[in-house]
Amino acid sequence: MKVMTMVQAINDALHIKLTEDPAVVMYGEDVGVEGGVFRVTQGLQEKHGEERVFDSPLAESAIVGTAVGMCAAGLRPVVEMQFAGFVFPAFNQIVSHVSRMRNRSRGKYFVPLVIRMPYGGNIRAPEHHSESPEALFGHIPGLQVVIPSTPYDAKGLMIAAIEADDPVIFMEPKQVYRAIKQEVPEEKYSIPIGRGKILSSGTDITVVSYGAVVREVQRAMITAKAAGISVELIDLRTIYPIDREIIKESVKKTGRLLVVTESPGSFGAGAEIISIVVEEAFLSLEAPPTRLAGFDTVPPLPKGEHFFFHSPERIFYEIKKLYDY
Amino acid sequence: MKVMTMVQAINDALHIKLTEDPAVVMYGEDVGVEGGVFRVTQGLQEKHGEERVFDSPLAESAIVGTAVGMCAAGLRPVVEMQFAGFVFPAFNQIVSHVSRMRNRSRGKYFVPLVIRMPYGGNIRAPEHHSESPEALFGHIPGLQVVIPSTPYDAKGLMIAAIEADDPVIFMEPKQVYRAIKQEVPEEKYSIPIGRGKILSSGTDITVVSYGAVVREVQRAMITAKAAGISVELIDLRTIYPIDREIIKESVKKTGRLLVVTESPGSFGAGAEIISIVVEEAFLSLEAPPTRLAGFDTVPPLPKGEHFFFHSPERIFYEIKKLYDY
Amino acid sequence: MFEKYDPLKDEMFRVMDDKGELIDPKLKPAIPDQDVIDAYKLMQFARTADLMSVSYQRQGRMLTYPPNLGQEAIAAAAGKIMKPQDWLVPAFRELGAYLAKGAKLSDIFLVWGGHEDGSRFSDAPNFIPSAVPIASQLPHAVGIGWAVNYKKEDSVVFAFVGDGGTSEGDFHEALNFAGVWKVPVIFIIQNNQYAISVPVRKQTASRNLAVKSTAYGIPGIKVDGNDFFAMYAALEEAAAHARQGKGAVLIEAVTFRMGAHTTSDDPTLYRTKEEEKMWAEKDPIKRLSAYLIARGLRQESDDEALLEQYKKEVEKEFAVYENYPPYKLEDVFKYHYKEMPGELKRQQAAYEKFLNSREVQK
Amino acid sequence: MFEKYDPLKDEMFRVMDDKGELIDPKLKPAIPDQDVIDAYKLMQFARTADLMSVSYQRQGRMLTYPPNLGQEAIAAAAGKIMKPQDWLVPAFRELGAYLAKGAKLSDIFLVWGGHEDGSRFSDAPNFIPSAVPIASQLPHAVGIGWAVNYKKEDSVVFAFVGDGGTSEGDFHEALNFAGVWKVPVIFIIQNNQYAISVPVRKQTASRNLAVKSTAYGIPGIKVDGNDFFAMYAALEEAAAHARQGKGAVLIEAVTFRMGAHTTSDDPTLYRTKEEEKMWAEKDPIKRLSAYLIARGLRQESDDEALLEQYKKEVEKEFAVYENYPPYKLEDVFKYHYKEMPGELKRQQAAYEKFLNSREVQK
Ligand SMILES: Cc1ncc(C[n+]2csc(CCOP(=O)(O)OP(=O)(O)O)c2C)c(N)n1
Ligand SMILES: Cc1ncc(C[n+]2csc(CCOP(=O)(O)OP(=O)(O)O)c2C)c(N)n1
Ligand SMILES: [Mg+2]
Ligand SMILES: [Mg+2]
Repeated sequence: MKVMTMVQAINDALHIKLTEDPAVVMYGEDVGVEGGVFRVTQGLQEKHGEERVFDSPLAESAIVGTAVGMCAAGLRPVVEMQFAGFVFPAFNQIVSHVSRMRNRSRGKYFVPLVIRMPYGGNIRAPEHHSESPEALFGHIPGLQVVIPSTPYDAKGLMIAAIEADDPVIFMEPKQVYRAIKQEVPEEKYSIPIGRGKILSSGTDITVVSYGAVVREVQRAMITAKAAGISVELIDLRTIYPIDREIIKESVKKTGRLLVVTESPGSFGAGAEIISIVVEEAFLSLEAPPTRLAGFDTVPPLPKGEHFFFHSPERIFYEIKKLYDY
Repeated sequence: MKVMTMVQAINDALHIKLTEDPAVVMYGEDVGVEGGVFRVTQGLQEKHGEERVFDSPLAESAIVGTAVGMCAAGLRPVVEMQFAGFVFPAFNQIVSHVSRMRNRSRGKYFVPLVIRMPYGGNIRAPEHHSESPEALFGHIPGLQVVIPSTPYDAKGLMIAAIEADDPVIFMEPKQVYRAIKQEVPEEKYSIPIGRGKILSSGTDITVVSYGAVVREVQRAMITAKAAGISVELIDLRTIYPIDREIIKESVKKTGRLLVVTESPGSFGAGAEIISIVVEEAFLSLEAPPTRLAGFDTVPPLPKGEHFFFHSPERIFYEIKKLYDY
Repeated sequence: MFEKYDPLKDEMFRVMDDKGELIDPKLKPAIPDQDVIDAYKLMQFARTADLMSVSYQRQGRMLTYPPNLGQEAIAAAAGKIMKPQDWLVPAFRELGAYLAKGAKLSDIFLVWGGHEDGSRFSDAPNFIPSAVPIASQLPHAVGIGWAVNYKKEDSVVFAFVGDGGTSEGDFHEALNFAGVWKVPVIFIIQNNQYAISVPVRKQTASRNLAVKSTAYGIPGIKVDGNDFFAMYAALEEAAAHARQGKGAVLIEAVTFRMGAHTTSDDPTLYRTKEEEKMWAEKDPIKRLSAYLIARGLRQESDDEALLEQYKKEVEKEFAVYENYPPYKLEDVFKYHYKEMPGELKRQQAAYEKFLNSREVQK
Repeated sequence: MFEKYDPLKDEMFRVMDDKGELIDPKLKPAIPDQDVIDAYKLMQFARTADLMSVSYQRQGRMLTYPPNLGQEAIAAAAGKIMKPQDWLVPAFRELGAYLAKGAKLSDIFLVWGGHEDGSRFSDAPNFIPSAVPIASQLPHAVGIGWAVNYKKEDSVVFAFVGDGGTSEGDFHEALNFAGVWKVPVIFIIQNNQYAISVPVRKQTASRNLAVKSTAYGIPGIKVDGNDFFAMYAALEEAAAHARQGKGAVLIEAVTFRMGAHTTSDDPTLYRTKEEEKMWAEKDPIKRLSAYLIARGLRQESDDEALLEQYKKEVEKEFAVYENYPPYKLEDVFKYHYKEMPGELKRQQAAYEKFLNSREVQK
C-alpha cells in the first residue's frame, strides 16, 4: 500500500471525487494555480481543469456564500478557508445559510458543501494562524464537524464529507499535515461521519480526544503504560454529531474520563463531552470527569506557545492525577 | 422609586453615562432618530445630540470595527446589533479584534466597548429574530458576556459594562423588555460583572439560569414548592467570566443541579456549568447534573416555537425528575 | 441603454413621466399590449394582497408583514422578464416577483405567519426563499450564476436587494465575484429611500447606487422604478446581456416605500407628510393605469370588479393559510439533516416523554 | 490633482519616468532636497532590514517574514507626510512607515519572531499593530478618523491595505462609512499585483482599484507607487484634503512585490521571470537614486558606506530581539483583561502546579 501524509491523503480523496462526480468543484484563495498554501490541492487544477479547481478573490464570506448558491443549483462544492483563523468573515454565511438552508426550505434546497480549513497550532505561526474554533461550529444546528487525526481517516472522511448531503466543516490539523505518514489505500473508501474510534483499549481511564493532540496523548500513554495505567483512547473524529455511544460504553467500563483538546476550555468541547458522560454514565463514575483544554486565551505567539499546547508530560500529569483520585 | 421596564432601565443607564462621560457615544442601525426598533435608545439623540447618538449605515462589521478604532482613540462606544441574529457579519471583528486588541498590543490599546443586542425568542418573530448565541461568545477569550434578567440588574450592569475597560457583549432578553416592571433607582448604581445572584434560597435542587427563561423557572418553582421541593435559583447574570463560587457553594449544599437555558444544548452554556459543578463539587453530587436546553435546532418559526421555548411545566418536569433521582 | 444613461452623471432612465405619458415613444420597449395589461393586473393583485396582509396583521391574524406598497412596478417588470428557467433570489419586498415565479400566496402567508413550510414554495422552482440577514442572499445568486455557466444552461439569475443592503460587505463581495466570474446575474437594488428609518444619504455618500457598478467592472444603470416600462426595458436588456454570456448587470430602481417598513414600524418618526405626498404622485400603478386608459386598453371603472375579484382570491389563499395543519413536534427536527442524527432523535424523544407525562397527568 | 487623473480613464499619476527623469518638472512636489535624501535613506534602510530579515529567516533565526522589496517608495512617502499627531493603521508590508512612525526595528523583529511584546511598539504612539485578517483594519481607521473629528483634533489617519484586501467586505464597509462620516482617512492600496499567488485580474473586474472610490463618493487616484515623488505629492494633497475636513481619499499605489509573499512562499509557481524583470526595471530605489545622482545630491559610491552602516544598525536591533527576555507563563494570561478574571487565574495556577510537580520530579 502507498504511504501517504495527510496532505497527500486529502489530495487523493479530492482527486477521486473530482474524477467521479462532475458536480464536485473546488475553489478558494490560492487553491488553484498554487495548490493551496499547504499544497493540499496541488496538481488538481492541472488534472481537472480551471473550471473545476480555481482561485477566487480574497473574500471568505463570498467563497462560502457563492458555494451555498452552487449547492442550490445542484453542485457539490468543496471550498477552502486558508486558515481556520480566517473563517470568521464567513461566519454569517455559515450560521445563517449553510446550516439552515435545508430547514428553511423544508428540504427543497440543501447544502452538500464541504468547508475545508487547516486548524490548530503548535507550528510556530503568526497570530490568527493557530486557531481551533471547532466548539463554535459544534454549537450551530445543521452542521457536521469533522476532524481527522491520521492520513487514513482524513481520506475516508473527506470522501464521506463530499458525498454527504449536508454541510461539513472539515478541520484539518495542520500540525499533522506532513508530520506522520501512514499506509493509505489508493482506491476509494469512506469512513462514516459521526463515529469515533477506539485507538487503544484500556481499563483504567478513558481519554477522549481528536485532531493533532491525539498524537500527544499517544505519547503520554507510553509513560502511563510504564506507570501501570491502562488508558482507553478514543479519537472522536467527528465533533458533531458526536458519538455518544462510544464515549458512554468506554466510561461505563473505566469509570474515569479525561478529555484532551487544544482549544480554550470554557464553553468548549471538553464541557460537552463531560456533560454527555454525566448524562450517560453517572453511576459508573469513580472520579470527576476532567478536561485538559487550552487556556481561555488567544494562542500565544511562537515564543510562548509551548505553554499553551499540551505536552505529553502535561497530559500524563492529568492522567495520573485522575488515576490517583 | 420609579417603576421601570427593562427598556426604560437600559435607556436610563445609557442616558446617565452619556451625561457624565463625553467619551461615551452610541450608534447602530436606527438607534438615532428612531431610538432603535425596540426604542431602547429613544430620546437619547434629542438629549445628547446627533454627534453622540446616531444612525449608521447597515453594516454590522463596520459598526463593530469602527468602534474598535474609536476605542483606540480613547472613546467608549456603545453600539447596537439590531438583533442577536444579525451579529454574525460582525463576528470577525469581535473574534479577531474586539477580544484581542489588548493582548495583541500588550495593553497599549484596549477596547472599552459595549455591544448591545436584543436576544432570545418566544416573541413570535420571523427567522433570525430569536437567536441566543451567548455560548459562542463565552468561548471567545477576551470578552465579557452579560445577560440581565430584570430591569434593575439591566441598569446596574449596563453602567458597569460602559465603565469596564474591557469589551462587553451585552445581551438583552427582548422577551423581558416590556414584560415586567420593577422599582429601579433613578440615580446611578452599578452591579459588578461576573457575579451571579441567588434569587431564591433552597435546599433540594440548584437551578442555574439567566436571561428571559429565569421567569419561567420562577413560575415552575411555584409548582415545585407546592410539591414540597425546595429550589435554589441562581441567576448567573454574567456568562463569562462565570461565577464559579456561587454555583459551587449552592450545589455543595443541594447536591443537585439543573441548568436551564434557551439556546441549543450541544456545546452550550449548560455543558460549561455542568463541567464546573463536576470539577468543583463532584463528591457532593446526589444526582447527575442536568441541562434543560433548547434543541439542537434553529428556533422554529412562531407556529412551532412553543415546542422550543421552555414552559414552566417542562421545567418543573425536569426539576421533579432530578428530585426523584 | 446602459451606455446612454450614465450613473456617474446621475442620469436616470425613464420612459413615462409621472402622469403616465411617454417621454419619447422610441424609448418604449416592444411589449405586446396584452402583456402590459397582465403586468398591470399583477401589480394590482400584489397591491391587493399587500394591503390585505397589513389589515390581517392589524386584526391579529398575521404576525408581521413588510408592505410593498408603491414598489410594485419593479417586481412586475421582473415577473414579465423572468423565464421559467430563470432564478429568483429575492430580498423580501418583491411580492409580484414571487407570484410571477409561481409562489402561492398561501405559502407567502405561511412564511409571514410563522411556519417554515411556506418557504418550501413547492410550486416555484428556481426560487430561493428569502434570506432575512440583509444582502446575504447576493453571494447565493452569484453561486447560482456560476453553476449556470458551468452547466451551460440558458438561465439568468434575478437578485434583489434594498438600498440599505448596499452597505453590507456581502453586497460588495457578491458583485465583485460576479464581475470576475462573469455570471449571468442581474442585481436589482430597490432603492425605496429608506432602510427602516435611515435615509439613503446616511447610507452612502456615493452619487447614487448605480455608480457602485464601476467598482466591479459591470454595467450599471439608474432607472425610475415606478415606471413599469423603464424597468421592463432595463431588465430586458440586462437579461439579454446576461444570456449572451456578457456577465452581470446592476440596476438601481428608484422607488419609494409608501407603507411602513413592517407592520411594527412607525414611519412618522422619520419622514414627513410632504415627502410621502410627493411620492404618492409617482405611484407606479396610477402611472401605468393612466397610460392604459389613455390608449383605450382599459377603463378606470374596470378596477372595481378586478379588485373585488382579487380580494376574493386573496381571501381564499388566506383561508388556506389559516386552515393549515398545526405544527407538529417533528417539524422542529426533521429538516435539519437528510437523516436525523442521534442527538436530535434523543432530544425529540425526551420531549415526547414529557408530553406523554402530561397526558398521563390529565 | 485628484480631478486631473481620472481613474475611470485609467490614468496614472507619475512624476518620474522609469529612469528617474522628471516627466514634467511642474509636477514635482515642493519638497526640500534634504527631505528627499532622508526619504531615500529610509528606503535604503528599510530595504536593508528587509533583505536581512529574509536571510535571518533562512538561517532559522526568524520565523516568517513578508518582504517589502520593491514597495519602499510608498511607505517612505507616507513616512515623510505623516505628522506626529497622525495615525498609522497598517496592513503588514509598510516597514518604512512603521519606522517613520517611531517603531523600533527590534520590536518588529519581535513580532515576526513570535512575541506579542513587539506589537506594543512603546515608542510609536498612534500606531495600531498589524491586523492579520486581511482588510479588517480598515474599519478601525475609520473609527479613529471619527474620533479625530469628534475630538476636533488635527490628525489624519493613514490606512494601508493590499490589492487582495479590496475584495473583502470590510474594505467596502469601511470606505462606505468613511464617505458618509467624512473622516480624515487616507486609504492607500498597495497594489503589488498579487495576493499571494492570485493576480489582480482574478481579484476584481474593475478597471483599476482607484475607481472603487466612486462607490463611496470620495476622491480616488491611481499613482505610480514606485515613484517617490508621485506618492509624496498624492499623499500631501490627500492629507491636506483630510485635514481641511473634506473627508477621506483613496489612493491606489501601483507597485510590485519583488520578493516572495512571505518566506514560506514560492513565486515561481505563479509568475514569470519576464514579469519580474520588467518590474525590476521600475525599482523605486534605483529611480530615486538616479534622480538624486543626476542632481548631484548624492553619488553612486555613497551607497556602500551607507548600506554598511545600516547593516550594522540592523544587526544591533536584531541582537536586541535575539536577547529579548524569555516568554513567561504569565505573559500568556495577563494582557487579556485589565484585571485577570478568576477563570484565568485558576488556569494559570493549575499550570504552575504542573510545572512545580516537574521540578519536584527532577
Ligand atoms: C444583517 C441584518 N442586519 C439588520 C437587519 C434588520 N433589518 C431588517 S430590514 C432592514 C432594513 C433594510 O433596508 P433596505 O435594504 O433598504 O430594504 P427595505 O426594507 O427598504 O426594502 C434592517 C436593518 C437584518 N435583517 N439583517
Ligand atoms: C481574512 C484573511 N484571509 C486570508 C488570509 C491569508 N492571507 C495572508 S496575506 C494574503 C494575501 C494578501 O494579499 P494583498 O491584500 O494583495 O496584500 P499583499 O500580501 O500582496 O501585500 C492572504 C490571502 C488572511 N490573512 N486574512
Ligand atoms: Mg430600503
Ligand atoms: Mg498584493
